[in-house]
Amino acid sequence: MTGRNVASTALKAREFPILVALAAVVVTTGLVNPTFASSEGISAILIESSVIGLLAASQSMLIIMRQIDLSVGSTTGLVAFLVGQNAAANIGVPFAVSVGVGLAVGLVVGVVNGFLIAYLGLPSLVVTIAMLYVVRGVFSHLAGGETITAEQVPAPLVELGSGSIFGVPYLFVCALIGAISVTLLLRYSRWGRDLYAIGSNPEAALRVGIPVARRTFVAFALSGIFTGVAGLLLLGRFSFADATSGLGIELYVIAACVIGGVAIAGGVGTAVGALIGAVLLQTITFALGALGVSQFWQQAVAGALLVLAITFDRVVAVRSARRVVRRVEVLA
Amino acid sequence: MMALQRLRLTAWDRGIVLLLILTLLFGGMSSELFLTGDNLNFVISDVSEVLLIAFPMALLIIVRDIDLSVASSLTLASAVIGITYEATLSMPIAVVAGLATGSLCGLVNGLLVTKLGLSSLAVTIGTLALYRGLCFVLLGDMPISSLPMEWTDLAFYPIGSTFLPWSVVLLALFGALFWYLLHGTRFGRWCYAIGQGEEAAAYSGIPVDRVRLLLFVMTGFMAGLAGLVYTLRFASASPDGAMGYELIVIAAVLFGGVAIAGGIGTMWGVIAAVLVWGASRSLLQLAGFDANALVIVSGLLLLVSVAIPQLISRLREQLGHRSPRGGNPTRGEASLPSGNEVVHPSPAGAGHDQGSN
Amino acid sequence: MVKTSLATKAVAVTLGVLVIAGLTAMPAQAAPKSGLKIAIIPKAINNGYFTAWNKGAQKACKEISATCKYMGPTTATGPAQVAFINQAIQQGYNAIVISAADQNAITPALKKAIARKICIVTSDADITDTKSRTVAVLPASSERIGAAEVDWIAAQIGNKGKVAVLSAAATAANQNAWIEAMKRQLAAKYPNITLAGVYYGDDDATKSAQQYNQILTEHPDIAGIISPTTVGIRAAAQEKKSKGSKVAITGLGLPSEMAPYVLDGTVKEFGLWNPIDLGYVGTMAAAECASGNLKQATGAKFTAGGKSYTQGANGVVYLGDPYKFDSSNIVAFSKIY
Amino acid sequence: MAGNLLSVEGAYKRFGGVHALAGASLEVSAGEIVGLLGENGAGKSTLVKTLAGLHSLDAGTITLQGRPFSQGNPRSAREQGIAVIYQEPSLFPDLSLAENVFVGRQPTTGGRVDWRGMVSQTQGLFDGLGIDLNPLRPARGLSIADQQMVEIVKALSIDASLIIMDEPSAALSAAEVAQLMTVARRLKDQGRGVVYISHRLDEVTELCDSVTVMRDGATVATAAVAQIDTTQIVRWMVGREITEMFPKFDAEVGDVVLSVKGLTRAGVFHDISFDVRRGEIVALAGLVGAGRSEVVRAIFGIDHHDSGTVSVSGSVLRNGSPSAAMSAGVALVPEDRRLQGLFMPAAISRNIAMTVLARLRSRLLLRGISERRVATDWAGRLQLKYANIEDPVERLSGGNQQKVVLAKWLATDPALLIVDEPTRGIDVGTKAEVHRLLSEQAVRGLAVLMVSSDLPEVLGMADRVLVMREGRLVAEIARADATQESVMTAATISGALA
Repeated sequence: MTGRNVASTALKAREFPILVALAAVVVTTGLVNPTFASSEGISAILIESSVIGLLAASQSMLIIMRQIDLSVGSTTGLVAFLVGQNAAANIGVPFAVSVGVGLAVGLVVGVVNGFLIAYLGLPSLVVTIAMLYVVRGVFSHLAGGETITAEQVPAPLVELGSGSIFGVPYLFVCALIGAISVTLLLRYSRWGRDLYAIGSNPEAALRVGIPVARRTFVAFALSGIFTGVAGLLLLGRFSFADATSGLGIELYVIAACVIGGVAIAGGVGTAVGALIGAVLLQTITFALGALGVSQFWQQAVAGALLVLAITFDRVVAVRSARRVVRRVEVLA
Repeated sequence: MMALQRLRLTAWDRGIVLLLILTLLFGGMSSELFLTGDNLNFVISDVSEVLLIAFPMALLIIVRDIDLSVASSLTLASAVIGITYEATLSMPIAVVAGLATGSLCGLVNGLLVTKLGLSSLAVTIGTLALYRGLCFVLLGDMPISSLPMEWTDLAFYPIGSTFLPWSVVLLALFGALFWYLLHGTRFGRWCYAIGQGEEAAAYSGIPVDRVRLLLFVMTGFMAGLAGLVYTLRFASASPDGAMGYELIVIAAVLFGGVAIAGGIGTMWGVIAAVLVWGASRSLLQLAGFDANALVIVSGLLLLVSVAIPQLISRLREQLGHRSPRGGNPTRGEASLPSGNEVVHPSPAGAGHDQGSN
Repeated sequence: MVKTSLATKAVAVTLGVLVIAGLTAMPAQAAPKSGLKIAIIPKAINNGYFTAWNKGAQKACKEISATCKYMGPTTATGPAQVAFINQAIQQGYNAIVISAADQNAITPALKKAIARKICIVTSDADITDTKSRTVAVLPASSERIGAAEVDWIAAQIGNKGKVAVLSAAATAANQNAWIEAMKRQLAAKYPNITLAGVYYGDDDATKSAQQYNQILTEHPDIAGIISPTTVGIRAAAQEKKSKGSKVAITGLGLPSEMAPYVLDGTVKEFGLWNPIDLGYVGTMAAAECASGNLKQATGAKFTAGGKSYTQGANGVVYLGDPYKFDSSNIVAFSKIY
Repeated sequence: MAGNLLSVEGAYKRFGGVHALAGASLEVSAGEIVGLLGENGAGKSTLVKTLAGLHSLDAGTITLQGRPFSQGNPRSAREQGIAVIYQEPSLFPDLSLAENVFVGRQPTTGGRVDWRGMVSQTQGLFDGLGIDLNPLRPARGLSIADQQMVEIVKALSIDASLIIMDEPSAALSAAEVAQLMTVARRLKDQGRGVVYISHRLDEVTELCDSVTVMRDGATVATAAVAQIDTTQIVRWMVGREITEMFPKFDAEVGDVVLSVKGLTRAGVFHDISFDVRRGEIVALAGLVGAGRSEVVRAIFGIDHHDSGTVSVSGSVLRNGSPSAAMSAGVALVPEDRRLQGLFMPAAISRNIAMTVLARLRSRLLLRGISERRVATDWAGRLQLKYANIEDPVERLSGGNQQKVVLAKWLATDPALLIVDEPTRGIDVGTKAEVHRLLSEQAVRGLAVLMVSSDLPEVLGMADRVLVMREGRLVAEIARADATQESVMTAATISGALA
């Protein structure tokens, strides 16, 4: 078995149809409205996908192990705000400190989530809905009516939010690096493989001696750090933060994962797939506009497409499972 | 306590009911404004929509499903009520159309979940966006507020000379109905059974998918009804109404002792939980806390509601009691007698009757 | 660095006078009672615009020795405001000053407040049912605001080309009224300017920025964007700055938030009324009403800060045309609000 | 003994009041296949679990390759060279076969999982055993036989010196069993020790070098296969005359209750026709995987059938509707008690009353008191041992749990009682009670259809034995003609006729 085969089998799995769908949307819309497929148009889509994409990439890690984190929206906003506030309050603070603040805030929320879920055995859906409220409330209290505006944002973040390299926005480069590193971590480390095993069959995972609680805890903590990075990206992206930053994005993050082929039942999917899902979600939104679909229809169509994507994924999964069974029967 | 015991509440539900009583007592003592008819009227009105949806949501979570699209269904029903009224000038027709819309939303969710075998979490995240989008399609940027006074007055004036809002009629009617459904009928036993073991339920001749489908339709219907109350209460139909209610409903149901893993929960707990939530919000507000504090308290209540039973069970394990279930033994609808043990170590089964009648 | 023009000084002085006048002016007729309890309810707390609005309200309260509480929801929706209207009712406030987040949804709650003899004044944003409040203190008529914004953009793009509107929520009543006025002004005065579309950023920075990009993707030849909301114009300005587009941006913004963009040339001119004044006058009107000195009546007058205000039809009081900011005056105003 | 690999001596293990192991011993040499035999509950699985590191002995010694075996830790057991292959493999359905083999200990180069190495190692192991599977395919959709093969490869990949196969052939077809045996012999040729647990005596005598027979927790005999025959083995296993164990009363056989005609479910079972009459106990015998459970599931309506009819008392049942079957008087005590039969966290009373709820309503209200009444009544009739009728059923012993399932179904007053593996995993005492109960029901006029892999049970209880093989009904044997041999021959050997 060659490495090339390994790679191609890995890609063949679930990300491929999403990429095809993405290409189809871009090409058809681009034919109708050429600016859509122009480099500016694509760059705009990539920028808009970055924060959700990075969050989806780290969320995929949790969904793969049958967990979920709905608190990411609140945490992302909180990080963005606190980093800005910190930089504004201590003018000339080194950029590394800003980054440190962001990652630390994300990590704290992740550790709290992880502890409650992994070591107290509480269901992640409930814990993270609760944390969604708690973090948002604390955030809102800290922020009050204060806004973080462009001049308060650390310069490197502003640069991050506006610059690009070879036409690819820095923001998306960050999301891509994040998604690729999660994908590689999950694919090439024993730690990552354990997450797939846990999500695929939690009881069997215990039986083969995988430390499920520890893996869960670390995954949430790691996801917290990624959320911190997403908060930095959010701040760089808009050069602005206030008490409503990041409000309600958690559902888009989950949607991106689902569209990107991360099975909500666990065990299947990649972070890169989740990022592609985020890009596809954003592309559809832009495409609907570029095709002249009324603003009022856009959300409805996006929702319908999301339902379709879930249905399609399931139908494909059932089909391929059936095909495998049939092949086995023929062999036997 | 004896009276409560006769109601056959489990430890958690008793705790919630006790918490409700304490909240009311504490509220009455700490602020003379709290227990006024006026304020109670407001508190009840304020929780009406959440409570109406919480009734069926409790059943849905007990069978291990979930519906995140309820707030969008509510708003869609509200939009349809507004539009139908504008078109027909007949409120009865509009109400029927609204309830039908809600039920249809539920039916679509239910069919996708039961017929295609999709995860209800994923499906209803999708329909959450879809139904909300349809609200904007229907109403665009024009909220409808030309509703007949004789209907909006229902939401405005209390019943006769009492302080109770008219929505109490719906709350009492459907509260009793869903209580009966869950605790007094075969259907309710089926719900618990499906949540405790779907396969065993199928092997017991329970039409599992039909029950689940019906629950989704009920949830949709109740979201539609909540949409009616919402429309009348705010005398308008707007596409961006009830944002975020889905998480409030789910949080309240879980706070009421329904286990997210299914099979456990009571209607008493859910009703008490929603009322505690509403009362404590009002209390905090009257005490001068700002909106941020309310948000934090909502989250903490939810966290505490899952953490405490878990900690109790850990403690019991350490004290050498055998926990009947890995999860949260004190919250067992099913493990009623073990619930008794938590509060009264005396032998259970003192002849009290199951099902709170 | 920018030379302060005479005009700027004049405005600054006027504003200063207004402020000082409040402290020193002798009330013309019956003074408002002291010791009133007034609830100040914004569309949402945690919003810079309403922080400024509240500043004016608190100033008024101090002058008349009233107790004012600033309270409101975290998200700008009518139903969320209702809980705070109820709180004001329960706690026996004498008056409520509210910026309506929804033109209909809060009406039933306000009626209950009126039944408890609580004076209602809408400030900044009104409700549809004008009988459910005494007066509305609004920045300017929708016609004037809409027309002014179109005039600003027309001047920047040379009276021709495509423009788009980046609004707040699709249901925001005042924004919708302004947009209608913009359409009328375009039709009447600027035949060579076409309206490419209306986009909704829901007063959410993230969404507004995305909508800005959507506008540029859909209409690469767009000449100008009007954003009649402080969140929208700021997001658009930031996007333009980071992407380097040539689109002209105007609309309604807070000088303090917009100053950097005006100074670096991203935005040439934009406007706003003074939210501090809105809060101040609204609270004064509420105090007058609660003291029994003010009823809804066309032509009736009341004074605030030494200045007299006259009710128009349905008890609407306009503070005057929106004020235009550009590089000549932005620095001075950015220090005020 | 030369090349002694494993030696278990004087093993004792008690769970509560039950002696699971009471003086068990086992010897395995390198390059030897030992058949471990015994009835259900004889202590085999406790012994296996001890060797897998899941239990520790109360007393006794285990020596592995001359060193004392350190007990009580699965990982350490594996590291010491013992691999266990269970009857029901537990693979990770979403992971590739290669990864399933190496899960938790993937080969790494510089901290990075070496996929290429892992795949090629797996391929090598597959090739070595003649397994034709792609190491990159996911485990989902694999047949049980292939899953067994993956488990065996997993054992090989840790280079286990002792491989224990716990009823590996139970769910396999004849061809698959042959393949399994080939693999087992190859392991033996590599110098490894193999413990082979099976109920199929023909397999054991064909494959194994020696047998060790356990009964009631103790080892009762060890012998080289060449020196004994199956009758002797059975005598050791049972330890007494089989008939004594099974209280079989004479019942009057009446009208046809269940009539199955041409029942077919594509790829699962084919053209099944038979009748069951009042007062009759009919056993459906065959190997696991022959399609017996599937047939009774289709009769009860859990699964749809593609063609054919099921009629009860003359009327045809609706396809795929358990509730229709129930109202026609069919009751099914399913195979998997924990998953299919019971709501484990629910009260005993809830479980028993679950099937009769429609009858319990008084004045519109379903009252807990009526549930408890009916449950207490049946618990009494079945001599259920419980502390409180509202205790969760998961607190009961396996035998008492099975009684709850029986109570739940007898409460429906059925005309036809179908029991699928009614005494699997039940202690001997309760087992006899269950058998007595089934006999009594037959006397009362019930028609009883019993699926069982327990041959003595089949022979002891059944008036008639129907034998299935590979989805077809291949033989019908009257009580008088039913012997271990006749049934097993029909169940295993194609072309055999009754």
